[in-house]
Amino acid sequence: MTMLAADRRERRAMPDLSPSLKAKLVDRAPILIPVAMLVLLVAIYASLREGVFTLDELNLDTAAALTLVLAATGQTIVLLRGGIDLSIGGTISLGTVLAATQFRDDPAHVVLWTAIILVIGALVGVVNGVLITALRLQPFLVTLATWSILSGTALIILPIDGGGLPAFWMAFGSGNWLGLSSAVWLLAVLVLFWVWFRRTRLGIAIRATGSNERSAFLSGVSPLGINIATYALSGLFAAMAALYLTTQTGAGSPTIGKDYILPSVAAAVIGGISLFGGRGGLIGTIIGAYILTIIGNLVFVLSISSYWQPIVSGVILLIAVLASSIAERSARRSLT
Amino acid sequence: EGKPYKIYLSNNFVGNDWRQQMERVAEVSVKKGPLAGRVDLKIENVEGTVQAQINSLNNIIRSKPDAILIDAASAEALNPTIKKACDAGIVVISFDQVVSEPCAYALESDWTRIPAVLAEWMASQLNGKGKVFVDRGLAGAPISAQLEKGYLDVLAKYPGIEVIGNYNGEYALGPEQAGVASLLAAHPEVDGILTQGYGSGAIKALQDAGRKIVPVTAFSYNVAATTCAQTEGAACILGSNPAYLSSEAIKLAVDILDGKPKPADRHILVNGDFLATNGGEWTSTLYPDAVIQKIEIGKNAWPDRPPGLTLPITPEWVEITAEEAAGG
Amino acid sequence: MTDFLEATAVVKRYGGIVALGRADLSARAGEVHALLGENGAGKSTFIQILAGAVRADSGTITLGGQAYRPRSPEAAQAAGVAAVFQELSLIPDLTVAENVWFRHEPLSPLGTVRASTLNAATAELFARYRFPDIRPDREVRRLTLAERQVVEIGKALSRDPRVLILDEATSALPPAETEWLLGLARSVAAAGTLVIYISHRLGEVRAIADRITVFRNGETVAAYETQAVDDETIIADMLGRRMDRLYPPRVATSTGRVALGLKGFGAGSKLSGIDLDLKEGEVLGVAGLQGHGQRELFQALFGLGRAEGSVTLWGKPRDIRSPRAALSGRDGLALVPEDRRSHGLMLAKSIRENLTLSVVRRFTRFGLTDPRREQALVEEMIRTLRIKADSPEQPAGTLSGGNQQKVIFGKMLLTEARILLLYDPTRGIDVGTKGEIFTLMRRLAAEGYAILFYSSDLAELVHVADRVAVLRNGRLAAVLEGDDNSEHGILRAAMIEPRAA
Amino acid sequence: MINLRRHRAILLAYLGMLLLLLLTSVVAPGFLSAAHLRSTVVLAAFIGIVALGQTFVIIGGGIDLSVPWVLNAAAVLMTLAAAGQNGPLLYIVPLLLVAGALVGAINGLGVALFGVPPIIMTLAVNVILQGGILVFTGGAPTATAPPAIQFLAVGRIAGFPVILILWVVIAVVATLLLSRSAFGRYLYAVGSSAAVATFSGVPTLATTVAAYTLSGFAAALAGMLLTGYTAQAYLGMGDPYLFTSIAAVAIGGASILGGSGNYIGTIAGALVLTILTGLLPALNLSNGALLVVYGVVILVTVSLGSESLAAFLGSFRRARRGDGAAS
Ligand SMILES: Nc1ncnc2c1ncn2[C@@H]1O[C@H](COP(=O)(O)OP(=O)(O)OP(=O)(O)O)[C@@H](O)[C@H]1O
Ligand SMILES: Nc1ncnc2c1ncn2[C@@H]1O[C@H](COP(=O)(O)OP(=O)(O)OP(=O)(O)O)[C@@H](O)[C@H]1O
Ligand SMILES: O[C@@H]1[C@@H](O)[C@H](O)OC[C@H]1O
Ligand SMILES: [Mg+2]
Ligand SMILES: [Mg+2]
Repeated sequence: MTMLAADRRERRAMPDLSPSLKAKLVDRAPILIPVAMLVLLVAIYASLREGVFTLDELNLDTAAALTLVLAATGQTIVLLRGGIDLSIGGTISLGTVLAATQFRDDPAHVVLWTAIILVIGALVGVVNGVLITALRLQPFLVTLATWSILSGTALIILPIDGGGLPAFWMAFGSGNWLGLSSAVWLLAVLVLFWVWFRRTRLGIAIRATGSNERSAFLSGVSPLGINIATYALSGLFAAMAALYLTTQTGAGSPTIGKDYILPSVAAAVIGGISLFGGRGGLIGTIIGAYILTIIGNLVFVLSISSYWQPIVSGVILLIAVLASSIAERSARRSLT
Repeated sequence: EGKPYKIYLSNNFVGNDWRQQMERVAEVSVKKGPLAGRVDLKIENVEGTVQAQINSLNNIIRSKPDAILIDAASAEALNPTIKKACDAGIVVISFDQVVSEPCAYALESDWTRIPAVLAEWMASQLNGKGKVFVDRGLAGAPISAQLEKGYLDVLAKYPGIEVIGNYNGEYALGPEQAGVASLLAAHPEVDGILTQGYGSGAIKALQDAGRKIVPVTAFSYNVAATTCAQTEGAACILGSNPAYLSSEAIKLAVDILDGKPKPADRHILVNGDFLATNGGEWTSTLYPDAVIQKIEIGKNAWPDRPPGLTLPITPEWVEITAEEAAGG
Repeated sequence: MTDFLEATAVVKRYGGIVALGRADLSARAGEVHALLGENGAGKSTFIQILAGAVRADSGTITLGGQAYRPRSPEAAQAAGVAAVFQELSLIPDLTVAENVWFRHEPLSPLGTVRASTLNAATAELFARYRFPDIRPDREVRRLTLAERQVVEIGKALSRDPRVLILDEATSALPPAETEWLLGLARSVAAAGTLVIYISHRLGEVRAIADRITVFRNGETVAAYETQAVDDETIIADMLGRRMDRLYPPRVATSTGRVALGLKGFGAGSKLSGIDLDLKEGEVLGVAGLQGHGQRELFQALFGLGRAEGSVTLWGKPRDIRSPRAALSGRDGLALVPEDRRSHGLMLAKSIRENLTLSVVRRFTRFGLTDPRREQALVEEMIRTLRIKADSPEQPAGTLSGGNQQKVIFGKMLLTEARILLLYDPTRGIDVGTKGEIFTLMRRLAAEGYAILFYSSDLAELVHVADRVAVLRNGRLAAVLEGDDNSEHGILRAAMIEPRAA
Repeated sequence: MINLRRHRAILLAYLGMLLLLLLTSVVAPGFLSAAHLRSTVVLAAFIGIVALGQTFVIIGGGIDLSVPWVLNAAAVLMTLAAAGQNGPLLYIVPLLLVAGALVGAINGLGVALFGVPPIIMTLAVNVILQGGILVFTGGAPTATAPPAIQFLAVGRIAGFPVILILWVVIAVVATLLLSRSAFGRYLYAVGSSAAVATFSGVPTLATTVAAYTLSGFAAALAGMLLTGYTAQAYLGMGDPYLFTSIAAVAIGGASILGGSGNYIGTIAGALVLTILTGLLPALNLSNGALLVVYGVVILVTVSLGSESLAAFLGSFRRARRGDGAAS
């Protein structure tokens, strides 16, 4: 069956008739389109609010988006592989709970527990990867189960929101260097990581496996190895998301992780990643996360009466995605 | 006294009847009565996540309001953001689902007193002896834990009462009914059910399973009151968590902004009356001052009004009608 | 004395299906060793075992005197075995260069793969082996099947293998590229590599193979020195029976009535100004050098992509905007597509579901499908085309390559359309079945079908088509018939400008 | 033989379901009582009906995240419009079923015609519906379900739950559609490979739109029926059905990526999830422990259907047999 599941991405692709120069542009469409969407939204936003083009705005929005960005980074890697990871919900909850209950006011201790939390996140991913490969189960089901197990563990450790984080930890979260908040710096590091990672052998292999599993296998990619690596990275980034989240909330929250599952997928998909694997990248996902954040800001400054708020945010999202989908379609059609 | 105060209400969740009544009542209470024209109220709803409420609060803080009222997604996780608001000179009042940040007021029902009275009532119904189910509410929610603890602490004083089952009612009818139904299948005998929700779901589960109706504790929704009043043999007590907590929060904010003396304690408890099928006949020894009304059709139970209406409807300082509370 | 590669009594079963019953093969370093057998004989299974993609149930293999039992493709590559897989092993979303070096990319000091390095290395590799012109930075997704096959060859060569396996590597290649590959295989062998060569084109085998091993039903039935054996014997070994001839006699059956009429037909920038009539009872061949509009012609006729000009079917003007519109029953058109894995087959679905997908209406009564009618259609096709399968419920993806192609052919036949667009329909099909398909094509023509026929094998066009339309730069360069319809004639028309008319 | 192989995942899902039921009855004998089995079936039916649409959509290679609020909207609007009376149901129910179907059709068009990723399309529609209901009702608390709906949801005919009868009918129709209709064939084809389907003349657009339409229809139906269970509609009643409907389909053996699965499997999935949720309260565990158990049980149940577990056990058996023969 594994063999038959291969080719997914290729088989879904619509007949590609005649390549040409415009092809390059269309190939870049998955990233260009969210970029255009973001530009448009920011333009509207800026026309409604003062000071949108300031560092303050950047700092605030980045802090607001960063937990989602980190969660969605792991999800992006998994989606590129052609899988899905629901367990990040559990890992994030557990991560915040461990941080809030274990961190003490001693930096060395905090470093130790930060490492432990990151290792736990990665180990969760290893377990997911092994189960998915060894039992040949759908990622959806395996990670649904591990999500539940991890959430339960978080609730056992801390039944309701609570605990506390050391002052210096919180100070880092709201810190500012050279006018840029810690969130912006972290984001910069993340982008650097991605620029590096996507060109590593592992990065290429993950994308390749999502693009065509059978071909990747025939080319020497180990199914077990790639799944372990993919889900471990996802777990690792979920743990990072949890750690960053605690700098914003100052507490452990045993149920908070579920809030990031669907949005992490949504951010990636808005950013141009296909659920069938193989195409797209983190930059799109980051833009997707910003789009979701900016929509929230927009709805606020539009000063919409309360019940209309969800409608308006849904409609903005729909129009943006619809417009870009149509643009991409017609671009692809005009390719003759 | 010139310009109206700019006050934001940040609500983390709109998906139930209580929250909607809460918002409607807030809007009504700045349109008439003593606060008419004094408040420019803006309601911001977010879709249930801590992150969304943090982001929304940040937006609110940037627009420099006089006060922010918060029905919070988390008792802890909003604290750093709330601290920011306080530091910016904004009056912050958390209500209903309150926060622990000391700079913000916390206006809520008395979650110690309510479960204590309810459990005490149950014990008296059972004459100190029997088997009960206890609703645990929603996993991870602080109020759920408080209510459960409140129930258990009182029940522990009655050695004859045994908690034989727990379920998560999640403050929704479906889960309450399904949860009780499962427990009924597992346990041939049960003598009382302490819910955190509607109670009517528990009664319906008893009826569906063909069991006798046992005493039930619940909260004062219209559906709970009417079900108790209309069901043959039902015995109930309903605690109240008034939806007009929002109005009270607005009032408090205006008072503070007006420069009236601030409350001594950041914690402010609002007590609504209890409703019971045997109201008037039974009094609490733990809280002798607790008012316990008798459930009566037409007085505090209205079969022709929406089942999700929360009682009591109006605070004392402004008259809110049932129609206004029910909206529509 | 043992040979460089010795495989003895190799067995592979899939559940109840015996893919290899008892396969032996013995081959020397520095030779081109052909592996022959009819569709489903187990050739690809055997090479997948060599390539580490499948593990044998039993049997022994030695390579260079050492026991060889690769646990994974990676292990096989490490042992110096590289394969061009029949199904190809390319990643559609990576570039040509990324595919060629996949899993052994040259790394920068930061552990990254630099596009420029990769492209340069690919260009160098391609130049060394005189590859046809393919840009290293193109995404494989956008390549034609023939181009992909070429890239797959580059990918295998990039490993500098001790054993190079070519599993039907020429099946989609046009004549010029085929010549190139044959030369390449010879020169690689001359440099000491063992080349295992699988093909259903006996001519190629004869041209390059030093030795031949023949499989039948998963077992080795014969091994020869190439010069010591004639084609008839090989074919008899493969099929277990003798075959009188490959090509049926060509009896002109055209009625003159125009089945498919094209005026000023074109598609995008690749095809324009085609005036052509396909007659009832005729097999009209289509030829041209690679990339001169043949694919576009077939696809545009089938309603894929935008077309210009006028089209008549059986005398009536028709505007075909989608395959669905093309597949309009007896008066419509049906297509055997170029890319069977992406466009022809649902690999995870059964043979039955694949065969009948386009004709569900044929066995639907009162809104419900009738399994017995369906079964009858399916069994008829399996019989007619000799599809080798365990049962009609076997997933199409587990069929041998040739049998997959037969399913696609059968699927097209079931549509009952009387205008058939056959794009390389015999690709990967063994000689025995090929002969039957040609016979079938001529019979259908005699029954009044009209067939447009492209083949990457010129000989097929020459022997089966009544006329051959040659395309050059997206235009009709010539229509050849009679004595002009020869390989030489076609190539000349495809390459040389005609005298001004 | 062949069919057994093909449907092993489903058989094993049912096996898992039975094991779970047995386990449950060990924990609490009352679980096998007619009354509780009946109430389990009723609860499973709601999941089963929502998951009907989800099954079609997922087989076609999509996903429908709009079911919570299609369900909720139908429930709220039905109770409000009927105001506890049976009479108006005659036109309200068909109207709302059509409305649900229409929302589904919009999802389908967004996905198939405009190429919006299903996750985003249906997520946005869900949010819009949620807000729409709040605006439309002005947040008015909801009314009581009419008696006829309550009869459909929890009533009995000759001891059988009415909804079970309804569910069986739905299951038969769904199974016929999937296995014996042209639409079913087309759906599997679109989910397996949109390109192959197009090349084969499958009406891919209509097929996709039809699947989402059916999902909207099913969610609306489930919503109205669900009000009969709780006797009233309430906001948020659809939320639990998002993940459960998808999980039921997945546990039933369908690939989340499309092209495979069937409704018989989904039924097993719905039953597994319902029995499990029913079992948990009887275990008297803490909230955290419950979630851990839930996850472990899901994992074990789906592992039963796993090919490689079966292959592993098979090879183990074969090996033992081989040993025996040798000695
Ligand atoms: N197309 C594919 N994509 C990804 N992984 C694959 C693919 N085909 C096979 N695999 C994996 O590669 C490994 C080896 O596959 P292979 O078919 O050779 O197994 P095998 O030798 O028959 O042994 P086993 O039955 O234990 O898997 C298996 O773990 C399988 O999961
Ligand atoms: N995964 C599988 N499951 C079941 N049967 C298989 C599988 N893989 C191969 N087979 C069967 O094994 C047999 C040998 O197939 P193989 O692909 O080796 O043939 P081949 O000689 O390469 O044929 P062709 O010339 O058509 O490429 C076929 O009958 C095929 O259906
Ligand atoms: O306080 C609770 C409120 O927050 C919730 O939304 O509905 C039920 C109330 O008891
Ligand atoms: Mg082969
Ligand atoms: Mg195997």
